Amino acid sequence: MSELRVLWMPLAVAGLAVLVLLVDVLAPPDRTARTGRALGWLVAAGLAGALGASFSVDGSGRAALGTYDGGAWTTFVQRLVVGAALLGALGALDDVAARTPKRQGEYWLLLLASLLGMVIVPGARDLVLLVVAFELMGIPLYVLAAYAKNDRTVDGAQSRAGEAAFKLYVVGAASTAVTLFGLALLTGMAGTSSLDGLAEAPATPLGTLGMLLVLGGIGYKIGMVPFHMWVPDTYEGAATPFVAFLSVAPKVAGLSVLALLFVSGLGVHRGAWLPPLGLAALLSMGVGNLLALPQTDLRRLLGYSGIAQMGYVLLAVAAGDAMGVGMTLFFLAAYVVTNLGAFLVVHAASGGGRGHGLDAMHGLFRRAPFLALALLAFLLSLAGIPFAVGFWAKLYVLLAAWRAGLAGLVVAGIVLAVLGLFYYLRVLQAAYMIDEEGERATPRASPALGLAIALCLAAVVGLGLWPAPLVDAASRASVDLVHPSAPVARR
Amino acid sequence: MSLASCLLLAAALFCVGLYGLLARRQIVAILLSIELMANAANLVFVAFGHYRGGALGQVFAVFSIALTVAEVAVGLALAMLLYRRHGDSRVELASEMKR
Amino acid sequence: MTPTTLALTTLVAPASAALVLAVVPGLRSRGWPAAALCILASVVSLGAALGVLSGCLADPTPSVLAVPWLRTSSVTVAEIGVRVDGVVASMLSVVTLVALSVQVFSLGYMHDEPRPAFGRYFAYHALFLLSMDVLVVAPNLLQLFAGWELVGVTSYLLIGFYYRKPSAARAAVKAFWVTKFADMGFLAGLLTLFVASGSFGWDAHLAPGTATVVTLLLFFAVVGKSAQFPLHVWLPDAMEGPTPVSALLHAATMVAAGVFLVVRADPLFAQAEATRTVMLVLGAATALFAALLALVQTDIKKVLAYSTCSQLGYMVAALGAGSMIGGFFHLTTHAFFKALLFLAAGSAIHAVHSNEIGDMGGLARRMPVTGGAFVVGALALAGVPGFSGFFSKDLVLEAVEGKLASLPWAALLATAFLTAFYMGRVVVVAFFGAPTGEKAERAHEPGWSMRGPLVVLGVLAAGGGVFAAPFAHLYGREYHFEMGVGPSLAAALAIGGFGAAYLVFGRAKGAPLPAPLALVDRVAKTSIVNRVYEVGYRRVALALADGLAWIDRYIVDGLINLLGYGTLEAGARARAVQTGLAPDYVLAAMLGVAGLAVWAVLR
Amino acid sequence: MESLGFGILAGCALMSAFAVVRSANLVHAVLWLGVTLVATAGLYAMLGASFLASVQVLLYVGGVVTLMIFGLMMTRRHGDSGPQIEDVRSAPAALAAIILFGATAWAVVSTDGLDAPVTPPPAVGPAALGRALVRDHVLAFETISMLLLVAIVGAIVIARRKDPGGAAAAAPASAASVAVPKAAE
Amino acid sequence: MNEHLLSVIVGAPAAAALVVMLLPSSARLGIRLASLLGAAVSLAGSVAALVGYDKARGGLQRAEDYPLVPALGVHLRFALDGWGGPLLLLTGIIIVAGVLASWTLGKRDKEFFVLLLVLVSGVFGVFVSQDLLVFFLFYEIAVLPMYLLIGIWGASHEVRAAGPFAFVWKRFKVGDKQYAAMKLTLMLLVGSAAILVAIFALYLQSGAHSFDLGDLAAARYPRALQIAAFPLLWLGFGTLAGVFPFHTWSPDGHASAPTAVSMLHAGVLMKLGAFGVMRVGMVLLPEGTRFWVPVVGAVAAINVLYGAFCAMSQTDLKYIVAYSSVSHMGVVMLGAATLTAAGWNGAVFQMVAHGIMTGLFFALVGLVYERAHTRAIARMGGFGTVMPGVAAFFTLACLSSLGLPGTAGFVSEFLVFLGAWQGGHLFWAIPGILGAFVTAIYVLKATRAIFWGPGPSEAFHDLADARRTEWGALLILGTGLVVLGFWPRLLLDPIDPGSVHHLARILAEVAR
Repeated sequence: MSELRVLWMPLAVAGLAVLVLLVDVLAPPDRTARTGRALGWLVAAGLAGALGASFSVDGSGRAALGTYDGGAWTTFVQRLVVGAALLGALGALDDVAARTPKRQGEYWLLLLASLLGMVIVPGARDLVLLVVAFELMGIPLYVLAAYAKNDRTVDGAQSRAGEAAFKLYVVGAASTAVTLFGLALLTGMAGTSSLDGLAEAPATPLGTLGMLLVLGGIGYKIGMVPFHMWVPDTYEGAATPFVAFLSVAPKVAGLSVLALLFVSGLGVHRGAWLPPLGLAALLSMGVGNLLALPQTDLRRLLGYSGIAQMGYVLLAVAAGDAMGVGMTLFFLAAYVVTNLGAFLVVHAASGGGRGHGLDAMHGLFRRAPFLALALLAFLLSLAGIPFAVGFWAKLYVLLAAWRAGLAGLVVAGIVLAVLGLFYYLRVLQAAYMIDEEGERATPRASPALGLAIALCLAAVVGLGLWPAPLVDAASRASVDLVHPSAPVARR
Repeated sequence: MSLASCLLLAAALFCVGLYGLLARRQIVAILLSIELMANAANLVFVAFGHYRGGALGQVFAVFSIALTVAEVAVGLALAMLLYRRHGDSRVELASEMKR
Repeated sequence: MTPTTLALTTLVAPASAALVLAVVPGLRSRGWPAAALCILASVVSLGAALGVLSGCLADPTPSVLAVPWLRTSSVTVAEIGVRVDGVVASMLSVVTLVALSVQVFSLGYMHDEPRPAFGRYFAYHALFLLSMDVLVVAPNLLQLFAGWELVGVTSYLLIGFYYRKPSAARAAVKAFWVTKFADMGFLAGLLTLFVASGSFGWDAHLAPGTATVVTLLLFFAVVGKSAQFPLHVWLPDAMEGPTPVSALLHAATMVAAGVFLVVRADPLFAQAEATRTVMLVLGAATALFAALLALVQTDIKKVLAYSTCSQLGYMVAALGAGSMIGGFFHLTTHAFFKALLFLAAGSAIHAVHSNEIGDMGGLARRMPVTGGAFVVGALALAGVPGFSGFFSKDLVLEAVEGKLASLPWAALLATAFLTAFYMGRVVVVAFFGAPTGEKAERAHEPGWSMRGPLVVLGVLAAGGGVFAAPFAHLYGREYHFEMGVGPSLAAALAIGGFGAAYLVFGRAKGAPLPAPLALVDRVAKTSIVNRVYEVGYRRVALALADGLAWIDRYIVDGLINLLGYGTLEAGARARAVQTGLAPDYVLAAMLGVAGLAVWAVLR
Repeated sequence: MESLGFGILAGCALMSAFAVVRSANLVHAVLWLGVTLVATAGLYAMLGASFLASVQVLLYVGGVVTLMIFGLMMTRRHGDSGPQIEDVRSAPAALAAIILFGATAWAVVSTDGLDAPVTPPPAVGPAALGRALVRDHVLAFETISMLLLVAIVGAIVIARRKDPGGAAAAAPASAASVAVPKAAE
Repeated sequence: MNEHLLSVIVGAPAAAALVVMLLPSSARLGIRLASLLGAAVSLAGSVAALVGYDKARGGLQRAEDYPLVPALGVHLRFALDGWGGPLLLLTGIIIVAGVLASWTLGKRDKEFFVLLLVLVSGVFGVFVSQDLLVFFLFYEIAVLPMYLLIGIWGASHEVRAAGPFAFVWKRFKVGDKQYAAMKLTLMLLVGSAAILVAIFALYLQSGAHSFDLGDLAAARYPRALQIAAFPLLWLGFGTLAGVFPFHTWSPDGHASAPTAVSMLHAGVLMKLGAFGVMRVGMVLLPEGTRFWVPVVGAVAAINVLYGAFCAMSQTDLKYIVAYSSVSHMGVVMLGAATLTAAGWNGAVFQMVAHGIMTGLFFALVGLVYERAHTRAIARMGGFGTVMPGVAAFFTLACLSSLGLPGTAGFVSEFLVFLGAWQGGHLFWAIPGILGAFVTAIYVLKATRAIFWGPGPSEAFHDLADARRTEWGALLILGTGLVVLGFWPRLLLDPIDPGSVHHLARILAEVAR
């Protein structure tokens, strides 16, 4: 029984997936977009319930022969991904209902399956489980990326969702192969697949090679340079509400794997992984910010900005201590609400059917003041402006990194952040300063989408004003994973 | 035959697959290359399992095979999708989004 | 009332008038009430000033009432307040008296102005009186500087009173610029003084070098304010203001502030012989130079303006020679007769609507009071024996005599002759002879508001010599007059000058210049000093400004823009990497993997 | 004997792998992949993983290769025989492959004690493997079942030609309902 | 209420912003009144804080402490030192005047007032923050709304492409309001980046696990760190203070900004920069200060003269005022660099004096621009006839800017020069004095060109003098200038203990 208690979150998600499948199969086939939306609401309600329950259910302890651990760390990450899924579901709800009114179950099943992978990942204490869960997370995303494959835009262009999915897929499949090869070397040399055992294995060239290959594999999922190139294309081609989810949840899971594997498991070999990770972080910040500058499609812009954001959070991971992990979690929490919100606003604002270019934002302040306000908050948060949660996120990450001796990277990050401001402000410029009177339609966010955006907005502003509770929670979660007094090998 | 020779063979297979992955332009060919790479990884699992003992190597290989199969299924579906869209399955056709 | 209270009254009265005019809406624009208020304030000030004077004559002990004004590190750096002593009492009386006369005169002179302008005019006057009083009663040099600057501003406002007239606007700004330029010296002097002595008082004992520096810096300000060569250029232009303003500021009181400063800071100047020598030379030179320029002017106000420069040169020379009382007494008499001359000239101008002496002629007959006043003023200015100017000039000459091989003395004597000559010219051409135009023929005496001040000032200009003894008393000196060689010579030159003027111009129509003077005229017309400033402003300052602004816009800002441009360009160029081809993406990833592998084995 | 067998199988696997990535005909490439997989299965058997070897042959050669050929047929036009190897990218591809191989080989060589136990430990039989799969790694096992389900559903979703009942045109616009201003009409 | 006075001051505009946000856009009067109320509460609070400051006791007073992120030692710590009161008062005056000056704004006024109030909350926050991180937070809040304020409500103008970098002009629409807004924001944010780096270095080096300014000041930093960190803080904050050559955002930004924004930005925000340099840079890093102060002073002297000369050459009214701000902020930095009590008093006093003066300037320029629809002074002339009130106040502002005794400008410039002279820095003081003269040249030139002379021509038919609320703005500011000029001790008495308090540490270091 206690096993089930520990495993309650994966079980809940799996159960929800099954429930959705059943409802979809059993419900009468003549559904319209309107009635069909109920399924989406069911998913959202279920996720909300799970999220709420996570605050009262104590899932701590080991399960499944020690391959799964449900402590504070796991719960924290689970809350993040479930929250992201909830917001993503609310955002996608109408889109899905409109696109495939009769087959909505598929979308939700795939989403929930991916989520199932994500909720298992932080709890996994065994590499087999970890890699399987990680793939469970990944494969549905390929499918979901292609979900809008039959769309046609107003000007008749065919959907690019297929291309988006393919780019996601081909880099992903290659990375999976690399990951597997690396894992084979790593576990082979360590003789065990348990994370605790990895920490005790001595360093060998082959083991180190395996470890770094795994790093590359995970780097793909979080869009770390040079594994990032799918990001802008996929973000541009896939359905925006899905991209909102794609841009945050897998990154949370990916970074939690990094923390699990590298900080907690392989922390003692920090000397081996720190330099490439640091370099990747630097490159991510640089490439992401620099290439975002000339973008005119909002989704590409946010894609590149997301690459840069990953660069920042990698700094905290690179710190390699409890504080770094805690700040990673805080950053991720902030990133989830901010980036998801930003994508949802882009989605809602482009409702006039004029695409996702910067010009789709023109006059937004007049056409949809609420969306404009939300966009302002999200972009400022991404830029790291005070009293939006993104500021604290960036601050903590940089602070943790500097504390761990990465001052040079921190300075580079701070300088590059200014570039970021430029392109975020350009979006604001389009939304607030440029206006062609009466030309565009008024986008009106549907209730679900509006609710999702409002929730994100509330979180961005609320946590920006009062970040202390989240900082404390993140710190507790990190301590659960990495004991602050644990001997961490410094370079 | 030794662990080292198995590993070298696996590395060679992996790298041949890598070459194919990068150099081929047909989507199905790319999938084949990925299969090669995964296969190389499996060989490493099994080799370590054989020389170091324990079921882990084979377990991992089983899971790995399953993962790969699942991936290939999705990959082939994507290939078909792109073929329908472009009337061909060369990867460079799927390059409408860039820069 | 104690002397300090009385002195304070001289501040409070015009200050209240100015404040009321500033804050009560509509009062100023009604005109007459404003004028009445200001004149009332001036009357009160004059009364208070006379009270101070009488108090000081009875008991010349200085008394001070001051409060801390600036505090730093909990130490008072500067105080403001009032100080009453002989110097203050005498200067205060002169200032308030002249100011009141001018204001009363203005009632008539300005009555054609629109009412708001009329009110504004008197508000400026109240402000001016306040500033001047602040300067005079200052207990330290800092407050004196404050007043000094404030009179500069009111002067600017009054010169620019006809602000719609471009020449007036230019003149006002020029006056401000030139005096402000000189004031940098004052400020620097003050700072040096404070750093050297720890206070802004004028009774500090300084090291000889410091004293020279401080006094030279202060004197630089005097050169500007008192229109000494080469910073005299603003004064003739300042005649663009209404004539009573010229009388008040640019003849009688404000320009004398420089002289007052030197008198006030005499303890400092006494420590700096070098500065005094400079003053002596510069004063004498200015006196002669300005007198020459006055010779060739045809604008009656310009003549008087250059004459003012010249007379200020006298005063400065006297101070340079170390004679405070000489400088100050000449200041006093000059205030009376120059104010008289200007007001009389104003009356004449008012009558004929022209400044040119050629347009006047025979005015004495049609305007006896004005003519009489002007003649009295001219005689006093020329230093004809018996008139006030004679006594004050005598004091100056006496002080200068023998200094620097008597060259300054000679220059001043020559100036005395020239003074008489050009004043004679004006008197002969403008007030005697035949009327030269219709307007001159129809000219008539102005109203009593204008005649009254003429009479009062005329009396003072004629008989001001009697003040010599009491003023000397106030300064703690004795005054004896002896008709020695010097005074006789000066008297002779003055009378000779008038005679020569009558001979040259008495018969001529208009005011043709004799041949030697034509040369002076040509030199004056080139206005070489003005040209130098013009070049300095346009070719140096403005060019420098334009150059710097260009650099700022196109180099400094350009570099910053270039940085942004470079970044954006780099971003745009780097986009090419994102080819859109999935194999390239994989290639990048796999090169990354290869890199990781290399790092793993090479580490 | 053992080394000879290994050598033959290894040679087979490598040669066929090269053939996979170099053959101009895709059908041949798929078949060559089958050869590689079978050779690898042989190696598994030599490495004491006979169960795995059979899985390999059945699943891969029977499943994947068939799947591949099927896919190939679905995505090929008649007379499609353009160059299969991209010339431009061939060099960097080889470079990456060689670097990676060099690094891995170097790591293998420089890792001490790879072959420390001279006599291999007893082979893991199907029973032990089964226990490990459904006991030690039960959670992973359950997870991968979900994974396979999702993959099937996903493949169907992607490959399906039409989404029944879906708004075919301008679908993304529908999420946010559009209120067209009257003036625009 | 009384023990939370500082929170009230900081919070009132933010609360008003919230209220305005909730009001419908059609409630124009309500929006204005709510804004004015918020501003007025802050102003009243500022006056109360200034009056209630115990000058004899000095030091920090009215301390408030709310934990924000206790885990990292970040606290919302408010307290008033001697400088805070006057600067709060300045901010209060300017915002009230700014709201009044924007009364007739006719475009998207709800957003405008919200941003304006948020911004001013940030400014208040900076002046009372005793926690370095919170200081920085408020600093950013004060800087950022400017982007929208300028970009939306600003005005564009032409700038000819020339010089060696003319090709850059093709990319950037130099002179465009959005360009100006972007340049301003980015340059200031680069500055912020430098500040943040320094903050990290100080925080982690101090080991105090606290951002409290007192704690940070108590820590001893190694000399090398001080020397490295000081320029970061100096240039970081200095960018906002218009330190050469990082001042170029200022002319374009101020010229493009709408009236109230120029008033606030030049009037108050630039002071944040100088305040930051002094309060953070100099006080926390005495050794670094000692090392760098010759450079700081020299650059400040350059600022004064360079800004003045640049102003002299401008033909656009707003550019003149903007460059004059650059010049006058040089005086502040000059005072700071003297490291004397007189100089620091002068610097802080100059912040207030220049704030009010330039606020008045921009208010007037806004009035003129609104009526004349041009800012090119060459086209103006004779406006004094039609708008005598504006002319009078403009003259007053000019006189203060050239340091006329009896106006606030004199007191500050005099103290600064005195400090420089006392410190023996003639090479700074003489350019400073010269700068005041050059100021006289350009301000009077401008006054003459705009208000004097014949005219106005037919083109300017709708010129009119100030109207109801505009009078309010002008009167508040003008009175401030004169009152402070005549009785500077109103502010100097609290400023002095503040300066002495902060200087003590540096001087001890310098003496060492």
